[in-house]
Amino acid sequence: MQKAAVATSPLAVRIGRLELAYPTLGASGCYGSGEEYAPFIDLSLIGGVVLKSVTRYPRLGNPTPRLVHTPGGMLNAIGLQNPGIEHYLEHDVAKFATRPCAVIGSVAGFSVDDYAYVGERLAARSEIDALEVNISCPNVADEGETFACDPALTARVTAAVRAVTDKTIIVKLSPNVTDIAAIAREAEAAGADALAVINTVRGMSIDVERCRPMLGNVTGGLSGPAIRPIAVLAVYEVARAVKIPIVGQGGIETARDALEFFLAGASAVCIGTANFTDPRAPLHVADGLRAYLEKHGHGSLREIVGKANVGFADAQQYEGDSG
Amino acid sequence: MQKAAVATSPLAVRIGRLELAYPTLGASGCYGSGEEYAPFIDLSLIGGVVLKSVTRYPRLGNPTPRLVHTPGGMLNAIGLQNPGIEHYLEHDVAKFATRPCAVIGSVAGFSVDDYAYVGERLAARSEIDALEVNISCPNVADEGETFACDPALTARVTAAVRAVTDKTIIVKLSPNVTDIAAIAREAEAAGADALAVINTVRGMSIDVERCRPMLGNVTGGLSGPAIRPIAVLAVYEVARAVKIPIVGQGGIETARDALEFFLAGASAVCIGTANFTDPRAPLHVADGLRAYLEKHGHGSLREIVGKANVGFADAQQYEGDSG
Amino acid sequence: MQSALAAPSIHATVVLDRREPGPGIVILGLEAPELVALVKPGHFLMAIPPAGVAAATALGIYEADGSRISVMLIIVGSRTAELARLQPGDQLDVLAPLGNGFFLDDLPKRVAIVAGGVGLASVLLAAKTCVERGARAELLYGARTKAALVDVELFEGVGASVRCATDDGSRGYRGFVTDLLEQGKPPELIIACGPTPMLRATAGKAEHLGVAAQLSLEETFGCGVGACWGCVVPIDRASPRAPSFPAADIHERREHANARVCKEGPVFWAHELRW
Amino acid sequence: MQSALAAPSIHATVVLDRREPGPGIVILGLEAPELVALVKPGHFLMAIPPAGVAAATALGIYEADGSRISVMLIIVGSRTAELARLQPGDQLDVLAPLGNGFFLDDLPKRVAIVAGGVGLASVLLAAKTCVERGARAELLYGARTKAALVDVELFEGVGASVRCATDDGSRGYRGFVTDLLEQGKPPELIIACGPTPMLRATAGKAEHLGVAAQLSLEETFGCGVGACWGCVVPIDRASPRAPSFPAADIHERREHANARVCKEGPVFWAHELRW
Ligand SMILES: Cc1cc2nc3c(=O)[nH]c(=O)nc-3n(C[C@H](O)[C@H](O)[C@H](O)COP(=O)(O)OP(=O)(O)OC[C@H]3O[C@@H](n4cnc5c(N)ncnc54)[C@H](O)[C@@H]3O)c2cc1C
Ligand SMILES: Cc1cc2nc3c(=O)[nH]c(=O)nc-3n(C[C@H](O)[C@H](O)[C@H](O)COP(=O)(O)OP(=O)(O)OC[C@H]3O[C@@H](n4cnc5c(N)ncnc54)[C@H](O)[C@@H]3O)c2cc1C
Ligand SMILES: Cc1cc2nc3c(=O)[nH]c(=O)nc-3n(C[C@H](O)[C@H](O)[C@H](O)COP(=O)(O)O)c2cc1C
Ligand SMILES: Cc1cc2nc3c(=O)[nH]c(=O)nc-3n(C[C@H](O)[C@H](O)[C@H](O)COP(=O)(O)O)c2cc1C
Ligand code: FES
Ligand code: FES
Repeated sequence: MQKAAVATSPLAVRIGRLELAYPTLGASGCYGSGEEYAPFIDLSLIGGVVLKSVTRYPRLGNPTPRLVHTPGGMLNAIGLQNPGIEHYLEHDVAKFATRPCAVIGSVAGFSVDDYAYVGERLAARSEIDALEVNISCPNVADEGETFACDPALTARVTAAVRAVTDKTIIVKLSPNVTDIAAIAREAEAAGADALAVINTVRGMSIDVERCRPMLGNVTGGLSGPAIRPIAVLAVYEVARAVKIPIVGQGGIETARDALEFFLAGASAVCIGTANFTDPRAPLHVADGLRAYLEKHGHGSLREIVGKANVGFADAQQYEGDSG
Repeated sequence: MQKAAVATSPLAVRIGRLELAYPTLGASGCYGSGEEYAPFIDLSLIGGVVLKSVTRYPRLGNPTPRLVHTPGGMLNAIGLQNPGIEHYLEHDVAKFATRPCAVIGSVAGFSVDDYAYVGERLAARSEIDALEVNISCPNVADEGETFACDPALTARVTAAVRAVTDKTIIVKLSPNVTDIAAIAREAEAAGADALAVINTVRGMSIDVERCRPMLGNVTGGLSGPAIRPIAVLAVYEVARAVKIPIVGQGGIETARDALEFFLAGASAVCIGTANFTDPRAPLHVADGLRAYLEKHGHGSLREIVGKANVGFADAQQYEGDSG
Repeated sequence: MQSALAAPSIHATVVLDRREPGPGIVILGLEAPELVALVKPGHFLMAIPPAGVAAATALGIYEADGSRISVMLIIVGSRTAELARLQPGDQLDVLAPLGNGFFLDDLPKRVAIVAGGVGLASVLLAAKTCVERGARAELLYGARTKAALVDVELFEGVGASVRCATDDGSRGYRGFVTDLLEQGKPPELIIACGPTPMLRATAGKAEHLGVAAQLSLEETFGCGVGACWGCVVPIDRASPRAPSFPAADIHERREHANARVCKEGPVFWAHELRW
Repeated sequence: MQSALAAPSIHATVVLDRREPGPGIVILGLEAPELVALVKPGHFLMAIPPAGVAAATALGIYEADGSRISVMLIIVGSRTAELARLQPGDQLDVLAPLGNGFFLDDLPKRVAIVAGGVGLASVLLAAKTCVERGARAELLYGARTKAALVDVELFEGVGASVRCATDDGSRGYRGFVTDLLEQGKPPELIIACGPTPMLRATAGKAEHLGVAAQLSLEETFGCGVGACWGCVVPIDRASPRAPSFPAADIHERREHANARVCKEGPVFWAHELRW
């Protein structure tokens, strides 16, 4: 955390009880634990890193290919490869203490109980400033129905994690639903402090020479600029449905892209795939945001949250709590 | 129609009772009535044109801007501008008789009754070879719930149109749902001869200088290469859920793109946005398909339908009916 | 040069020459023999992106002489930037000629031509035709600053006089170019092409002066050929250019119809617009 | 030149020279003074796309001498095509050096270097080092046809001998390049880089001959820096390069772990792979 900075910077924001000196976060699964990008950018110039999602048990992840590039974006099917929470707590988490930015843990699971168990153990660690709850996983108890696609399951997982920690919890929504606002309301009602909007969009690509899916997992999640209009709309709709802050994401490469999310109602943004194009992207975004605020005479980023969202009643309130 | 050609061409396909000399159609709303593109390509070299959707009453459509370009695609919010079915039948439909390719009418509406009324009047005309049913419209009787997002409404509209015509009806599905396969099954059960997969993906873009949505209608539909992975997956999933043929679409620009759809389970494809890049796109696709079939030693396109879709049991059957 | 005769098609052109008259402005000369004869002042083309990605770009036809036409690019985004990278010898396929040009059949004596930004590209041929047909054509040319005012000599070259306006006063009148319409003897006809605010102001001045004005509009285009209805502008239902639509549905009994800028336009009479 | 010392960073390079040794193959020389000293045989870089669109592209570091490095592009899609358009004077930012190079610390006498396609770019420096360290290095170079065999003289220039194989027999042995491993005196070490099928065949031959083989793998990369876990390959859990993962979950008690090609690799010993 960068408390000192927070007081002064026009780019400082607050997500629940989490203070960020910059509104720019490395997206989960795209940013490792932050250290992978340390050789290329000064991590004290981003708000924080959302760690790769961790599960109760170790996972080998999906067969390769796990990635395929598509027009304006990329499909991925990593399959949540991770060492499992025990090994993670024992060998990895201690290293995060040295990060010069916020460190947000990401919890994934295949049962409500998994989320509660992993969330509790992870949130208990001082190196972890907040939790993101990745609910885009199948619920094995329920014919593999994805948590994020079912309002009731979303509520149960959120409540379960809420019950085990007082740290800020950010519930990450999936765009692969008929009505994302309805899911958002459930998460808010169940105690989420903030919402991450959006996770990847389901898609697939086919190798026409080999006549088979490109990805080892057949289907994957689409990310990158291609999904930006889908993500901006999701933020716009969710911002009208809830009062809690939103961490916008989906195809952000430049400050202009990020501004679409803030104006739609996001209070912070994650940058994922753009790091694969240029690791300096988060810095360019922050610089561009600062320039935009000056040009348009805004004292702080918080002033423009939801500014292009006519039905967005809560911008004022945000300013209140995040002052 | 091009019966003669159909017998011989390896690219000939059949969609319900509709025979197409080429598997490439101009997409609804992107191709006018075909004549707009006649100066640039020989319409006898495409399978057909799906006309702009027509409604019961005339519509002025949405305010401008109606279009905005986004990475790898485009958002549109035309708002179904059309003269209404009466004027359409009186002044426009007769001209379609001269098209050297199939002419597929597109029906839209805001109530089940609208669809039945417009569908019956349009299907009654000899110039119209088949009907596409665009169910991505709000049902005013039902708090504007989109027909395509509700299985029951999808079934009712499909059944209503089925009841008024024996011509081939193609029900066009929306990707903006949690489970497109479930909607597809309803349409099939209600009597659809084929399914068009997919319509545009909901999205929005914000003008960061003017702090307001780019589109006059605020939200719009995303099309173009950006959505191709989403469309390919939708075709893949629908093909496993139904036995009726699929007209694939969403970001097709080249033969390779089109092949992803055929291999996923589509029997024909629509080309929309790609015409805005180069009106020769449908010809390039057909040429590329022919070359691919030769290179891989396939006698006809029908042989590769669903070939990359392990769960696709019906390719044989298609070959049966479309021989 | 009747638009009726100007059947559009796909023309394979080759870049002949390239120059940068101002910052972020590029002029490309294109070898297009068959096209030249078909071009009418105010026509535009759709440039097919060389790399085949993104949509075609609408560009006014700037010059048309011998076997060469030219286009002017103002770089504002990815597509204009890509086209601006073209070099002599490169190929560029275009759909052309498109749209209805200006209405120049019976011209009065004094014609004012108002242009701003890329609008300049669509009025050079109109200026030329006005002069050829015996009218006195004056270009009223506006920009933010001096550096953005380009090719004035080309207009003088075709016999038009030129007055400039800049926002910062770095050249000519300081203020809106449309103010120039009220300075000196009023014209008998106004022709204008440029950003929408400039065109709205022109329409206002024209009405105030009681002078007819032809405006070449800019809208975001999809197809550029009348197929997608993405580029409309509200016009008087009584206008010959209005689509033969019946009055709109019960919910919206308006007196206007939405005409396609790419097909019924891009040139409209100010008085028929209902914007 | 220990990889431990080779701290990667973003290097702003300038294109010095460009040549096309074969159809669809482009070699770009890059001015990168600080980088050269850090480069170890088998290192790669991630090239940041000049236009800023699409992902960075993984490229092997081909040459590294004085203040110049070079990369070899084989155009297979949009990103390689865009990079291939770069001309002398153009800027190119790269993340480098990345990955662990070949293991060349204690070399035997006879080293066979098997290369196919873009794999050639990753083995020239290795050949040079082998010769410098007193080993006899022989390049076994395979391609579909003669025209795709390029820069053989560069390998001869560093003192390596060369044997070629082509699918159509248009140059050298007609058949798989890996067959050459069994023709003549077997090597004591095999180094290989190329398409996965070639690497699998190399691993097979190596096992058959009882010779150790180092394979530089190709996978689709996301980040290229170890952050996304998109580029993995299954390897023996006991390998020093295996991520320190416990046995996988109850559902999949496997004896392998998935290591990142970009971070733990791209070079692996054939015997540690579980592919
Ligand atoms: C009839 C006609 C004739 C024309 N003639 C010419 C001509 O002769 N020469 C010429 O150069 N142009 C001309 N134009 C305009 C030209 O077609 C467009 O400028 C071009 O299509 C822009 O494409 P682009 O990809 O470069 O820019 P785009 O990326 O499409 O951007 C277009 C504009 O929108 C802005 N923008 C995009 N996204 C955002 C956002 N999120 N927030 C705020 N602003 C945003 C950009 O800054 C830019 O100004 C003409 C247009 C028409 C309709
Ligand atoms: C460690 C490492 C080192 C490398 N070194 C080099 C090097 O030195 N030089 C070099 O040129 N490359 C090298 N590569 C490979 C290079 O990174 C890739 O070729 C490049 O990223 C391809 O990007 P692209 O956009 O050009 O092609 P893409 O568009 O990403 O396509 C990649 C491949 O997939 C195929 N493909 C795409 N879509 C389909 C589809 N639907 N059906 C069938 N096939 C399809 C394409 O034909 C192409 O062969 C290296 C890779 C790695 C991992
Ligand atoms: C390779 C890759 C791996 C990802 N892994 C995760 C993950 O483990 N957990 C998660 O919540 N999101 C994951 N995501 C989604 C991203 O965090 C992000 O929400 C999404 O990619 C949209 O942002 P972007 O377009 O900027 O990448 C992953 C994305 C990518 C590209
Ligand atoms: C400008 C525009 C207008 C459209 N209008 C309609 C329409 O009236 N009815 C309809 O069913 N689909 C309409 N569509 C959707 C297309 O028919 C097509 O399904 C979609 O654009 C995906 O294909 P594409 O990516 O090839 O364009 C429209 C699409 C665009 C871009
Ligand atoms: S741009 Fe398609 S109708 Fe004008
Ligand atoms: S490419 Fe991201 S971890 Fe290797």
